[in-house]
Amino acid sequence: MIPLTHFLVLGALLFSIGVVGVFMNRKNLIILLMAIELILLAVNMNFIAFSHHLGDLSGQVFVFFILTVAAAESAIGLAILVALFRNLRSINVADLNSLKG
Amino acid sequence: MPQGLPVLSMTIWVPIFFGIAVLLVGRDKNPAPARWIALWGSILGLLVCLPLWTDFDRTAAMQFVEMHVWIRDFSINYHLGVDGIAMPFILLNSFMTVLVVIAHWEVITDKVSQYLAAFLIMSGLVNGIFASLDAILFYVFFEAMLIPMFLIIGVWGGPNRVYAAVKFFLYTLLGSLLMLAAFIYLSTLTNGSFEILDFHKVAIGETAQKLIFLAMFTSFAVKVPMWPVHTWLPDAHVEAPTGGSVILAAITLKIGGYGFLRFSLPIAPDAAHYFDTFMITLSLIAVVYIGLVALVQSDMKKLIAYSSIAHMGFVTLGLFIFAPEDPGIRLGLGIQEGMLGAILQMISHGFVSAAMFLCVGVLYDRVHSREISDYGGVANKMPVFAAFFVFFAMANAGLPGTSGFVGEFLVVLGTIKVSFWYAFLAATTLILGAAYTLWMVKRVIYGAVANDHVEHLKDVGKREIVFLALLAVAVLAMGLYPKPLAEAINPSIQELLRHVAQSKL
Amino acid sequence: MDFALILFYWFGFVLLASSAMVVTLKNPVHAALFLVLAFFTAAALWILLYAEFLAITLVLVYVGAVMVLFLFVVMMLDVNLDVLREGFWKHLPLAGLVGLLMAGEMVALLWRGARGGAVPAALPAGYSNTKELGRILYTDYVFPFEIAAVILLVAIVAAIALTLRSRKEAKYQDARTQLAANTGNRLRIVKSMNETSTTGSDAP
Amino acid sequence: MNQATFSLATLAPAMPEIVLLALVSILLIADLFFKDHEKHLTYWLTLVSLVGTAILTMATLGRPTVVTFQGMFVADPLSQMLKVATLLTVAATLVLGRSYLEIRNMLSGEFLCLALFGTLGMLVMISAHHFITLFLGLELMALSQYAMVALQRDSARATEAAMKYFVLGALSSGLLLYGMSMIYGGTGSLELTRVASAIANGGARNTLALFGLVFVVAGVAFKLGAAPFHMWIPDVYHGAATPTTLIIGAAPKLAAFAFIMRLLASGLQGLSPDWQQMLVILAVASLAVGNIIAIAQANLKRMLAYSTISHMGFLLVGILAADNNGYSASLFYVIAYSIMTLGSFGMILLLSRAGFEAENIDDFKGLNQKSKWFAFVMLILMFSLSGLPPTVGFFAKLFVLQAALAAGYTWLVVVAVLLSVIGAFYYLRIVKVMYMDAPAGEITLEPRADARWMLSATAVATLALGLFPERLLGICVRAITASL
Amino acid sequence: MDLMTLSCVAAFAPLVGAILAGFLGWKLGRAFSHTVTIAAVAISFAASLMALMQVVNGAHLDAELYTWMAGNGWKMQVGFLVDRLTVTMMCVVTFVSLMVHVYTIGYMADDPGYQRFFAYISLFTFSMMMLVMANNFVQLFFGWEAVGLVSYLLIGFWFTRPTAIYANLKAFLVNRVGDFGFLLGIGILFAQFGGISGGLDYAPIFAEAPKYVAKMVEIIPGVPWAIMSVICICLFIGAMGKSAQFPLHVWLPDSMEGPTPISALIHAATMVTAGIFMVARMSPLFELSQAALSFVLVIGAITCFFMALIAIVQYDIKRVVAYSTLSQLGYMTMALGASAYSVAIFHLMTHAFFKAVLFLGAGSVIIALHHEQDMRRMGGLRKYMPITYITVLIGALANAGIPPFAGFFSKDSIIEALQMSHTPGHMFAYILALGAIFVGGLYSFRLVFFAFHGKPRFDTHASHEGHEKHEEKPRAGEESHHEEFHGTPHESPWVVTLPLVLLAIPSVVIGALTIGPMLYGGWFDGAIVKTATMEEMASEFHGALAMALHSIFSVPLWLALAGAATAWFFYIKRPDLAGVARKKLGFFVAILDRKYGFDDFNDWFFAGGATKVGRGLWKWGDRNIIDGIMVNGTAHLIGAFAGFARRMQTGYIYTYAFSMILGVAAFLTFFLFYVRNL
Repeated sequence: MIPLTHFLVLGALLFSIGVVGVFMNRKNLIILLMAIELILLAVNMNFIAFSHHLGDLSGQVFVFFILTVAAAESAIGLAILVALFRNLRSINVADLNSLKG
Repeated sequence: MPQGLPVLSMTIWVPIFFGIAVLLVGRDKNPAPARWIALWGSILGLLVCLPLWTDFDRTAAMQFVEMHVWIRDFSINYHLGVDGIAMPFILLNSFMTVLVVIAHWEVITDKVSQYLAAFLIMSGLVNGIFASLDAILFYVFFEAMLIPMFLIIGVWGGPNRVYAAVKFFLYTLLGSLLMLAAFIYLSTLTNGSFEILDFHKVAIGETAQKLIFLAMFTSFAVKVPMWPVHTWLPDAHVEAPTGGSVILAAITLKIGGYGFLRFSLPIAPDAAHYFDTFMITLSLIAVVYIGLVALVQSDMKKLIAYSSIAHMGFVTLGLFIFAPEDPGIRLGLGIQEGMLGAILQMISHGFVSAAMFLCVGVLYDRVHSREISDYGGVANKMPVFAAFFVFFAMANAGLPGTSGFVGEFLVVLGTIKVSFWYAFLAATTLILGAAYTLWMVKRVIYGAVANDHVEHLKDVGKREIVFLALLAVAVLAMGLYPKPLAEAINPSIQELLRHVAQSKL
Repeated sequence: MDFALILFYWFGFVLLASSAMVVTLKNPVHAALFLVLAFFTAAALWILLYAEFLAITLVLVYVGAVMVLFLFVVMMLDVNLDVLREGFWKHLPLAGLVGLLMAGEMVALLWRGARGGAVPAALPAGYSNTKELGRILYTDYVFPFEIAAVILLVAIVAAIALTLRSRKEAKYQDARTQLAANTGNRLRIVKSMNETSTTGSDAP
Repeated sequence: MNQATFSLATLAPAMPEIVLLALVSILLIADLFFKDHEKHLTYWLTLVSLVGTAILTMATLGRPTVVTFQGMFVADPLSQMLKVATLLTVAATLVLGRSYLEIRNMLSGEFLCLALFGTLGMLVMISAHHFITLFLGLELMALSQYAMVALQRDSARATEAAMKYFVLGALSSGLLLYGMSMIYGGTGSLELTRVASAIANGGARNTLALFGLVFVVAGVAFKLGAAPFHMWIPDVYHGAATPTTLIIGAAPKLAAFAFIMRLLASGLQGLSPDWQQMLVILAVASLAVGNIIAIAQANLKRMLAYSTISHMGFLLVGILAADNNGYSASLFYVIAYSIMTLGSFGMILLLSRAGFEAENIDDFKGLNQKSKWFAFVMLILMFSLSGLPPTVGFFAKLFVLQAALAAGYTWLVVVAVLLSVIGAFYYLRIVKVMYMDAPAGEITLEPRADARWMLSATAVATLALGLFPERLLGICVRAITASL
Repeated sequence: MDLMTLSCVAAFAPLVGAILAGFLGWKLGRAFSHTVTIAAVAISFAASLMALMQVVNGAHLDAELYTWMAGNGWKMQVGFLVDRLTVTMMCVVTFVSLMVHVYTIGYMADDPGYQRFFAYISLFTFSMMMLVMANNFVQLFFGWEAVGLVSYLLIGFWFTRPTAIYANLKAFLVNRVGDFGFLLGIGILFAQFGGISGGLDYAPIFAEAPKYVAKMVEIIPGVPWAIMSVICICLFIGAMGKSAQFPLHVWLPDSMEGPTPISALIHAATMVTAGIFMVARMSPLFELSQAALSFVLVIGAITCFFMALIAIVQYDIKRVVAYSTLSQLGYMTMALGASAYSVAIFHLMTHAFFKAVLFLGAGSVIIALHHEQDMRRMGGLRKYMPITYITVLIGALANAGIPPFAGFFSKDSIIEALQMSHTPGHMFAYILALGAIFVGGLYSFRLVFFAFHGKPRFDTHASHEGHEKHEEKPRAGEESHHEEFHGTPHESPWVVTLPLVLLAIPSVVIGALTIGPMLYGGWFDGAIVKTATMEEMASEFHGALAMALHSIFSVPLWLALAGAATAWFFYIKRPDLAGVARKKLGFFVAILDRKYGFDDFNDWFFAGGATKVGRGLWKWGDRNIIDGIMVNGTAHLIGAFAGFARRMQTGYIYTYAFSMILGVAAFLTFFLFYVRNL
């Protein structure tokens, strides 16, 4: 029987990796998007773990919706990425600095 | 007290109404209608004030009270009323507005309607300041007044006007916001009420009082202005158009003194006593230090501005001298001569400084320079003007028989009761005041004709004689027979003194 | 140390390792593939939690759809990969430090905070996670369900609006516009630039 | 497991959402069949659907609180008034932005549909009663907004802004979700009332709940744009086309306020001692960052963005009082703020023309010469933003500060006040350039009457509410007291 | 007419005249102006005389005209106190004023400022009346400052002359220094008695004062002073300003820039004696403080002697008279210090007449020589203008204190008073007084001989130099003068000589006539306190004639004669020696020429110092520290910080994300570990 804490810690680590991915990656927007997927995955991990240990399905329902939203999100995200690439001819994060100050 | 007519509301809203009217009818092409409407508006504004004088019964009570709920959920009321302290200022303000309108006539040619509207609206707002009995209402007027003044300085001002305007605005805002914080804090003590009179009653702890006092001090000291937060004034005065300077000197500075009387002293008496030495020191610095600074100014307006600061130093001095602690009552008693003197000084300074600024304006309109060195021997070409100028200069130097003397005299009388040396330093104004004022007179009015600007000067016209004469009469009348005014003010002062003598701890 | 625990540790390790690869790898294609691996292991872990339906959905929706989308985009945009690496290690220390801090704190908290969670009640016989989910999804959660639908709709609209472009160079023939044409369209007086100083950029 | 019944009774409370959704769908179809020269019909239809929904919602005003959809959805006075405000704000936004969009032919069906979808998302947020609905509403709003920003496809600036907005937004919803998951784990429920009761009767495992709280607050702070989660705001406001900026800047703040109310005030009220302290820090940081950095801006949109940050700081000052007093004050504040935002961005739209964005402060030079009235409008708005009487901005600040002080945050009030003095400076700058400088280039005003009227209306409202704030304030107080 | 009405008439008639002349004069012309003002002053004089009669018959007035201001517990009023002291002053003032009015018609004959001038001098008469008739300190102060104002205006009457406008500013400021002390004195009085006496009226305060003799105050902590001394010294500082006592005397010589009638009226006869009058009026207070009295005494002595010395080396005829005035004022002050108040007033009166004569005489000479004031360009005038000569001679004799002229009696009484006084330091004063007598004789006769005897030193050429000398006053009138210059001066018109004669007569007789009643006949009973000094002098006094005869055996007379002789020797017998003496005594003379360097010191220390300090405070205090550092400094600081802070907004997504995560991390650390320490 796997204690709840294990899953939570796993989730936490996954989350941290995702977060680090977001702000450590300074070049590739696509990988940025992937890092966000990781974060969501960590969240889902938590929800499922809790819902299992609470014996309450609502957590899993939430995960279901998160997955849906995440899909939509990545669709839009990629669409924006494409639009951006058409303008900048680059997906280099470091090139996105025309707006600053 | 007359029933029926909401006199105070009229004093506030009549000018504002006319201001808006002027704004609406005003055309830059043909400013004449705007001018006449403004003139009649201001005169009407003065007329509706008159009941305040005639029907005012000489007691300490708040009179002409109007009370309407404004914001129920925060128990903020539209609560108006005047006592002997506030009433003279409303008259003064309405009077000055008329003068300013007359004075602008041929002078301002750019955006006339906006100019006049700004003044009329400001006049209404200022009346509101003096008439408010609700702290938030007071604050609303107090702040709103900044907007027209900011524009007046910034739009119709001199070359460095923007700096001056912004400086004026931020200086004042900084102070007043702290005061707002103090109001809100007080309202938490009076469980929600913003009534000034409730503020007077509520008991406040020592630290709280000190903090409240300081918060309000920042606000009113800036307005007065007291050293060392006075530096906005010379800039503002120098840059502002004549009318702006007049209102600044004659009215807005008084708001500071009035604030001390209406808020600082009665709300935080213990703190007031605690800080009295501090206040007196600042006031005396203002008198001596600023007097010396005024001596060396080469710009007439700056000189008068500094002299205003020095004169207002007398006001704060008069307000904050307390007799040494008296075993009978918890705190030392304030000095009635001092307070009376302070108030009279404020009113008189209203007339005198306004007159001085108008005189400078008269010269400026002709030569377009405020530099003393650009003049000399004006008396040769403008004898009538010279007479007025010398007269007002003498009033500024506090010559007996002019209004300038009354306040200073009483303040000195009051101060000397407490300490000889305070009085000694204060009395130096006799010398300094005379020195800087008359030295300017010497350099501007007397002497041989200095240059051909002066050579071609035209003496004052009818319009100018009108407003200068009006002021001269006021100055003389107040100097020769101040009693009626004193009688109107005294009961309120007695009340205030009695109140301030009681600890609120 | 039962079998489930061992599995957990193994999958957990793989999950973390692969996700670490995702954020550190150079080539987005490889990253995407590692992400797929991460999802698979996650799905496996979810099955350990008796969430079969979600596990399957994860695999189907994510690996099947989303990741393919990713790869598709990666392929579509001909990105030159060599510039995408510079100064990666330069930033690692600080970033890594903060990351570790985060992770450390979170773990520490969870370790102490979430001890001895309620032991899940044993599931009744014939319990179907999918059935249960389906039931409440269409009853209790119908409102969110609708909203989710709208969100997907938005995604579609947005994606199309953003990416679909009617190519200017392609010449369609539009009868209506041809008929609507008038002299104004046929003859256009052009101001020569030298006598006008238009503020540029307002040309279509 | 109760069986869901779909009687009209259960649906009625959600009528605005349902109607709006229906209208959007219709619009979506209809737009396809409009000819190019009929495209303005889409615009009018959009307005109709917004205003119609608003009217419909007004009809429900004053109804008692109803929770429906098995606790997913709540219709209470607060939600009703916020919905009306939101719908009208969006409508106003479109009126103001119309010709700007037309000139840049952005007034496409997609844009309007997305705007409506976003609005729907706000409505959902406003009456969410469950973490899931909160989240979904949020995402619905956010996604449409990402798309709308990017919709100006050929503008590098816009797409860059969209990308930033998207990535950071996604990150923030990641944080939010993580927090929710922890709270779920701590309280064992996702429905706000149950969460609240769980915390209230100590059934919660507080460590987890608190742990979650941090992340939730972070997520919320991002949506508001409170420092240090504010950094998306300037870039997105600056990069997006001005009407889009307005759509992002005005109405969503109302929704975000509702979001906070639902999440912190009703859901996690039990943890208020903790989130109060967090909000204090957020508030001070926002006030400082917003007011100070705004001074250094030459671009009006950026400046307003920073001023937004500072205003969110004030909003938080009210909320962190954590009592009805503070909530109603903040509600007043956020409504006042949305009006002022409409006005100030509206002015930018008013002065913009084909190929010219009047987004630099210098573009306002000498406006007074060109148009006394609109210079005055801007003057009123600026002084209102800087919180000077007799404008609504003053009372908004007053009430908020009063609430905070009553809750014992004296020092915070003093800090806020001092920082707003700094703030006053950059608003003054606008007034200065309008009144005291000579015109730099030629100034053209938006020709459309309806936009002009709308703009004037915002100024008039700012002034009127400043003179007579009682009514609105009363509504706010009642809404809050009835709903919490 | 009852006394009140009379007083009102006497006081306000000149005011009316002034107003009419001032506001209508420029329209209705010269004749109107001088008629109306002279009429007014004449009325005033008549009223004064009638008042005198009534007072002699024992009438007495101390009444309020109206209440000027009231607080609770006190009120200040405008009112009249008419007793014998007052009426004496009223008569003197109005009489001299009347004379000067008449004289002016001739003197200012062709001055464009004619009307203005008459307005001013009537206004002055009014102010002076208010001063002397005051029954309370406020009104006293009012009159005090009002005369100062008019003197300011009149000294600067020819306001195109730099010297004139310098002099009037100086006069006003120096007077202000005096008023400064005066005001403080009044303040302390109010602080002490205001509560009890309910205001600042003389009577109650004089009644209260004796109770406070013993009261001490510590103005400087640790140094107890008798309150009365403090009050009296403060008040006397005021007197020092007005009556040009050392060291506040510096303004009087310069005030000669004003037209001569002014010098006669204001700076000799009336205004400068206001201080003397005031102290006499306050005698009940001064009697209570030995310290104050001896202070007064010493100041008076110094002024008397040292100012007399300066008179010797002056060439400007008016300045000679001016310094003699200073010296005479010194006598009066000494008399006050010797608590022989009535003697002081007596000398005040006699001096008013003979000094007026001297000034007007000098004036007449000046007109005759077309505004030539330098005695070196005069001489031998006596055959050209005999009347002037006679009158001036009388004035000189009186001034030198030769019996039986008026000056003799008053001056001799003063010497006597000094001898008998009990005020500490009276012997010091006595010695200086004797010295002054000699010097007095010297300069008086130097003037006479220099101007009227010897061979004429004026001619066309000289007068042209004279013209150049006054280059800086291009006034139409005088120009015309210089055109029509014929080389030989002639006697002045009757409007000039008449007043001379009318004033000369009292200069001769008034002393002998009035000394008896005035000093020893109890004339001033009730107005001025009786003092021991007076008692003793009374015992010595056996009538005017006896006094005159007795003087032959007393030192002062011989000293005076010696002075006269010296003058005769130097300026008639051996005129050449004068120059030699000047050279021999070069250093001494230099000091006198520089007037002991007071002007230089004042200009350098006070004027220069004040402006320097002011400029320093302005530049450093206001401009640099307050504005530069505090105000703009803060603004710039914030601006700079903003400029720096905006760079945090790098534009890079990862920075933004990083800040968000940092925020979360910070919250985690702070709240969960630190605050809640989970």
